[in-house]
Amino acid sequence: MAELTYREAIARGIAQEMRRDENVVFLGEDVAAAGGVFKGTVGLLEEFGPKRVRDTPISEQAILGAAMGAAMTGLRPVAEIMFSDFFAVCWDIVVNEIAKSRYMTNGQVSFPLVIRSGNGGGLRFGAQHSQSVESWAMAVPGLKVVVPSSPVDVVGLLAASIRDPDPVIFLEAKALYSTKGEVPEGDIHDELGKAKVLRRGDDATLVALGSMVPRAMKAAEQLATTGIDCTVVDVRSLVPLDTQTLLEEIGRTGRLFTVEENPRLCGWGGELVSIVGEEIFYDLDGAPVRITTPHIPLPAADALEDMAIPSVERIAERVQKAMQE
Amino acid sequence: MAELTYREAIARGIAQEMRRDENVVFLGEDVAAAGGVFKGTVGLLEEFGPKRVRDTPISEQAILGAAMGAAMTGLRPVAEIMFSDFFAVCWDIVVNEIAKSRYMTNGQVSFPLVIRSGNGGGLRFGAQHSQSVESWAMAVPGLKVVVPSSPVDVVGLLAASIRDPDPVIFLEAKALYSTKGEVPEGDIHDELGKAKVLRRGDDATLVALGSMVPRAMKAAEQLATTGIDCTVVDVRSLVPLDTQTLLEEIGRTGRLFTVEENPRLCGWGGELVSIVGEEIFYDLDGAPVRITTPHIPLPAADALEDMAIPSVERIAERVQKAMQE
Amino acid sequence: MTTARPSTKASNTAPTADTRIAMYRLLVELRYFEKRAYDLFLQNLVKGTSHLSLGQEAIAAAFGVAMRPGDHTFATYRGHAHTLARGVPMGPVLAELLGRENGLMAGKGGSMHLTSVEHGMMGSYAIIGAHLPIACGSAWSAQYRGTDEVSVAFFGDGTTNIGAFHEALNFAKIWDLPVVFVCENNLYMEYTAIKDVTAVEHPAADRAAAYGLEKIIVDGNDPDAMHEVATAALDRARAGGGPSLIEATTYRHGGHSRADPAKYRPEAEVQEWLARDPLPMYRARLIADGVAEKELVAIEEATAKAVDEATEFAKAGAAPGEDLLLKDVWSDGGWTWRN
Amino acid sequence: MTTARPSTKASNTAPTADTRIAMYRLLVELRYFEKRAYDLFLQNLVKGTSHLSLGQEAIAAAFGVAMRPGDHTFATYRGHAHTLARGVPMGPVLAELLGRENGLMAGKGGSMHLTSVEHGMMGSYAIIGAHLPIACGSAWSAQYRGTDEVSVAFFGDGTTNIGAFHEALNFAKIWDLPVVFVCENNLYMEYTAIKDVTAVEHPAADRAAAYGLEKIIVDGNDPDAMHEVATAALDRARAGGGPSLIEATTYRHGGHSRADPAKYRPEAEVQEWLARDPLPMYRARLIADGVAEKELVAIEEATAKAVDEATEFAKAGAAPGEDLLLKDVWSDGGWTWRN
Ligand SMILES: Cc1ncc(C[n+]2csc(CCOP(=O)(O)OP(=O)(O)O)c2C)c(N)n1
Ligand SMILES: Cc1ncc(C[n+]2csc(CCOP(=O)(O)OP(=O)(O)O)c2C)c(N)n1
Ligand SMILES: [Mg+2]
Ligand SMILES: [Mg+2]
Repeated sequence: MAELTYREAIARGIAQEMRRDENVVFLGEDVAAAGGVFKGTVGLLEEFGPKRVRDTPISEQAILGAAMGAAMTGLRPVAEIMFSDFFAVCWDIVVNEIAKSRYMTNGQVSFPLVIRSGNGGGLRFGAQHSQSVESWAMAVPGLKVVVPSSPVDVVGLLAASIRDPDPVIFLEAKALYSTKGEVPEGDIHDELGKAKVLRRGDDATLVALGSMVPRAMKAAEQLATTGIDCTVVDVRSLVPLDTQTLLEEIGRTGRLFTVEENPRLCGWGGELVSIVGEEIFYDLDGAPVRITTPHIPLPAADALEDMAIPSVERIAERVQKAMQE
Repeated sequence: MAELTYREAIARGIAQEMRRDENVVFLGEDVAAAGGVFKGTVGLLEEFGPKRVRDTPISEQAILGAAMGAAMTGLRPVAEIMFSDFFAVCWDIVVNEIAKSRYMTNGQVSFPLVIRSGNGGGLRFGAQHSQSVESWAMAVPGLKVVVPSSPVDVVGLLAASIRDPDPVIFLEAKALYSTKGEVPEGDIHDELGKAKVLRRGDDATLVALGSMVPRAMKAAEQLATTGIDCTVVDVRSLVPLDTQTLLEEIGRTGRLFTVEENPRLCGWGGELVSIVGEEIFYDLDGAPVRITTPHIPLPAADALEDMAIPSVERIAERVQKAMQE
Repeated sequence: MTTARPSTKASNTAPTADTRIAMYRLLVELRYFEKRAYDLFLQNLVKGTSHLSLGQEAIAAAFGVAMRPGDHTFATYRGHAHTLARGVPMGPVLAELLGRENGLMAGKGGSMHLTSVEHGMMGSYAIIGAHLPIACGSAWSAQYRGTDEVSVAFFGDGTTNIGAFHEALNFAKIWDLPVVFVCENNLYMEYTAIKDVTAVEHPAADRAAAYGLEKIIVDGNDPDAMHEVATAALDRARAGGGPSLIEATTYRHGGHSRADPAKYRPEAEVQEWLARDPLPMYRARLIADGVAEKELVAIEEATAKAVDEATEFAKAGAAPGEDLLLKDVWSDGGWTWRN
Repeated sequence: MTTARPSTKASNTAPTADTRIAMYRLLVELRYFEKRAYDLFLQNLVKGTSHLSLGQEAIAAAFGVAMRPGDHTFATYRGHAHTLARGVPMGPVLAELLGRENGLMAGKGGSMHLTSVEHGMMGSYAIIGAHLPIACGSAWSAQYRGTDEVSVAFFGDGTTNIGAFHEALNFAKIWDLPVVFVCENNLYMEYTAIKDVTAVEHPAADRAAAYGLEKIIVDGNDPDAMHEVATAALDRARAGGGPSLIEATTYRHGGHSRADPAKYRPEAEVQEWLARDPLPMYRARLIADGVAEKELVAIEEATAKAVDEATEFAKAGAAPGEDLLLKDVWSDGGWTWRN
């Protein structure tokens, strides 16, 4: 059992799969010789060589087009889009081509590919390098969407994503790159579509994703000291969504709080509330509450960014307030 | 008072504003000489000349970049993206540039521009020419999002959008292009952020948008014959959202049904349910229900497309079923 | 009008007699098929939009004959011809246009997305430019897997002004990918003349140098010239020589899509091009070169019959049912996004 | 190493003595400012990322002097130099880097988005390629409004391979827009050499012909050569002659951004370019041409003092408060998306 950072877990996960399957190839900007701008892919070029680990020009449409064309003809590409904000320059390949082509062709083609990307804020990079785009991807039929919150989940979910026969958008929480966690030795592979219950309490259920998971956990600890005992669920996979676990855990406490890094409108939390409303309305003991970044572009200054993204304090306060109402 | 088609109303609205303000300019693919592929802009070139009404190459990033740069230096451009699916090839200019730049510059620049686009299905165009992208736009802070459902609203909301000092994504329901409605003579301008109550009933509130509005109305008529009396609200503007009207009308009946053309996940209806859940939870008399296209790419064949998009029958049945539970 | 012969050296790649007959057979098939598709549209049986290649068939026919099994075709919404040229049977293609269950994709794709992987027809793409980078991907895969498969992407003149074109061409060159980019320059985008919106005269060929590629312009209405250029580019790619960009000049006889009467084109221009219709021109050339007319008539008659049969097949298809609606979003055959 | 003189004819556009002093003053300001920014970064006072132009200043300085009030600058995340070159004071720029309330955008944009509309600095854009089409828009507006304002977009070599570059160049040419595209070819993208991922030797200049433009390569470390080329392009645009594309060869002294020690560059290459540092080179040239050294020393001293003052100004700034967080999403000053 070794302690790895979230960023190291990325190379660990990709390497594991490249060893297992020679059809796994990896491409992106500055990913090979430089090991990635977040140093998430250090060592891959050295181990697997320039045929399988490839640097590209700044041509995101070409990167994803290459991944798509390769996936439909036998390879299992992993492509990196450096910052998830850059999905906007290649969104067509993602949403109109990769996501739809299996359906449009009545199943003639498959797209076993993974698009990894650094997602979210916390590094004071400003509005064009800090967005949370998970709900962009979730809104598109034909994409699976995975967001790990710990190093071991990075490895296990990356392996599951690479082995999955369908396209997976794999969003890494940039704010977590330097966090650490235990990762067992040997082959690790997890399952897509399984949420994880990280803590059980009877009063309220906090549902969090990615960078918000550790914050929700800390908020739950604080709340416990005030007598509010929370369940915390890490969603991990937006598509497929583990509604079974989620509905059960929300129904059990009767209170739902989503903790979302995304700006509010059309975030995954809204979708979850609507599922809960439709299916277990009568199990709810109070209004479901969403804790999100306000619906604004993210500011760059540290002081402002910290105010924008849900903090441990804000989460705890909001829950407390709602539980007292 | 003349009867106009929804498509004719577009040219009427743009012409009205071009006459009023010489800073209004219009650009897009095949919009000038040809009058638009949906014939929505016939006559504009003839009236306003090639300096103000311009055909472009197939370069959507250039089209929207041109609109943005012109808007920040004194013009009020109206740009056409032929099909809203094509937003995917120029999404960066929309979400990273136009939407964020005012905020990032602390208000130094304004973007008084409108991006019009044919949105949604119903014409058997298949998955790449039929998407409903309103929730894509709604998810992005800094964009206003407007979807008219009748010719008079096309004119009035288009005028309001062109006069608005902020960027507006104006989505025209392709399925409605050939529908007709009365449009008064003279200057017409409406207001953004106002929903319209089209029908009042005490049993349930149907909230619909764009092409779903006439269907929700017909479903309400059918339901009335079975003794279920519905309110129908046309959202018209997703951002700004008229929560005041919506919460009032939903609270009054205690039952909410959203009618959405978009594939389910992260649609505007989810957002609405979450607002309703958070703010008027105790006014609800039953589970809020979303009626949407299933979460699939849209199929091309007429038989399949008709099954996918909420029909009058499906809306009526779903409401009836829920009201009986 | 450009009538330039290929700038690549005419080697021993001139088409053989068999090849020329095969091309003629394809020309006839593509022509008869699309005329029928147009008839069915007039009868209101074709659902949605459709984009015909009438007048442009020589390009698809030449490549169809020059490509090998295993090679990959990527086409646009104007893809009927390229689909048939890879050997996909007419019946399912027509049925797809009619939105029937026995369509090539069971009606789920429609005219703009014809795909038949078993024939190497890797899809028809309806967003301008997208399939150029995708073709790079299948070429990369062929290269990686050590095969000599070539990918060919067909697209229009208007496509040369979108970003994806630029990214794909550069990418293909730097990775030496076995891909052939074929610009079918029919002088128009939808309704706008390409010359009105393009900084250079030859929208593809004048950009070749920007990607370190040779400038190739060919008469796209001349099957023999097309075949020569196609073969050279395919051979080059197969031999590891990297990508090519070909600009084939041609003209569509009708409008952009079913809704378009094409009034924006000068009558003289239309007449000039109708006089250069590849079908009668090639027929006359073959006869002049000694092919027996009755051989050609036999092809024409057989094709006419096949088109009738395809029509019957298509018309007999049922409307697709609800099982198809929710099928094959995912590789497990289903669509569910939740448990 | 490219040391080509401008290929445009050297007319009577050689910079005057005053212009040369003005350029030197800017060179010194940009250099001293960014060295200070780097110090503050080492002191952990600069928040987020930042991208320095150390070594590349001659391009910004030459254009800064050659452009007129009313002209519009569009820069990248590597935009400090271009911002200062338009006359934006150092204090607010430095404060922005420090994330302070007295920053140029009150801390909301950060280093990558410097903007000062009153100085014609229309923004710094951090998504590769985006500002090229946007600059077309401001140029279109200038043309439409009948002014002689010119828009200038600066970008790197790596930017020439993204789609937006292609679309913008073609668009600018067909509308004859008064826009100048300036590629600062510093041989590298982030950590990857441009030559490894580009199909042509000169990533911008070798593409000019694809847009009907002249091929222009200039020594970007030579302020006089830069000024000549800049003036020619600006004049041409002002006179209705349409766009230009300039490739200015240069080198950054440090890494791509604050996180990058730039180990990927061969030591000999670095040394070669450090020997061509525009600052000492130009200083020596001015003195050789008869400028009194003490005039230059006076500039240097005044600038050093101004940088110190700017530093004090920036450090004295408060952290931005919550009022700023929710300000100016919309033109009404607010952020609300509902009533
Ligand atoms: C990104 C994008 N923009 C616009 C369109 C609409 N559109 C479809 S075909 C077409 C014209 C294409 O012209 P060209 O590339 O010359 O091909 P042709 O139709 O002449 O074969 C346009 C603008 C589209 N499908 N995708
Ligand atoms: C669309 C997009 N892709 C990738 C990046 C990440 N990125 C930022 S700077 C950079 C390198 C740019 O190189 P170049 O254009 O040469 O400019 P330079 O930094 O050398 O001035 C990259 C890849 C980005 N900002 N936007
Ligand atoms: Mg064309
Ligand atoms: Mg560079």
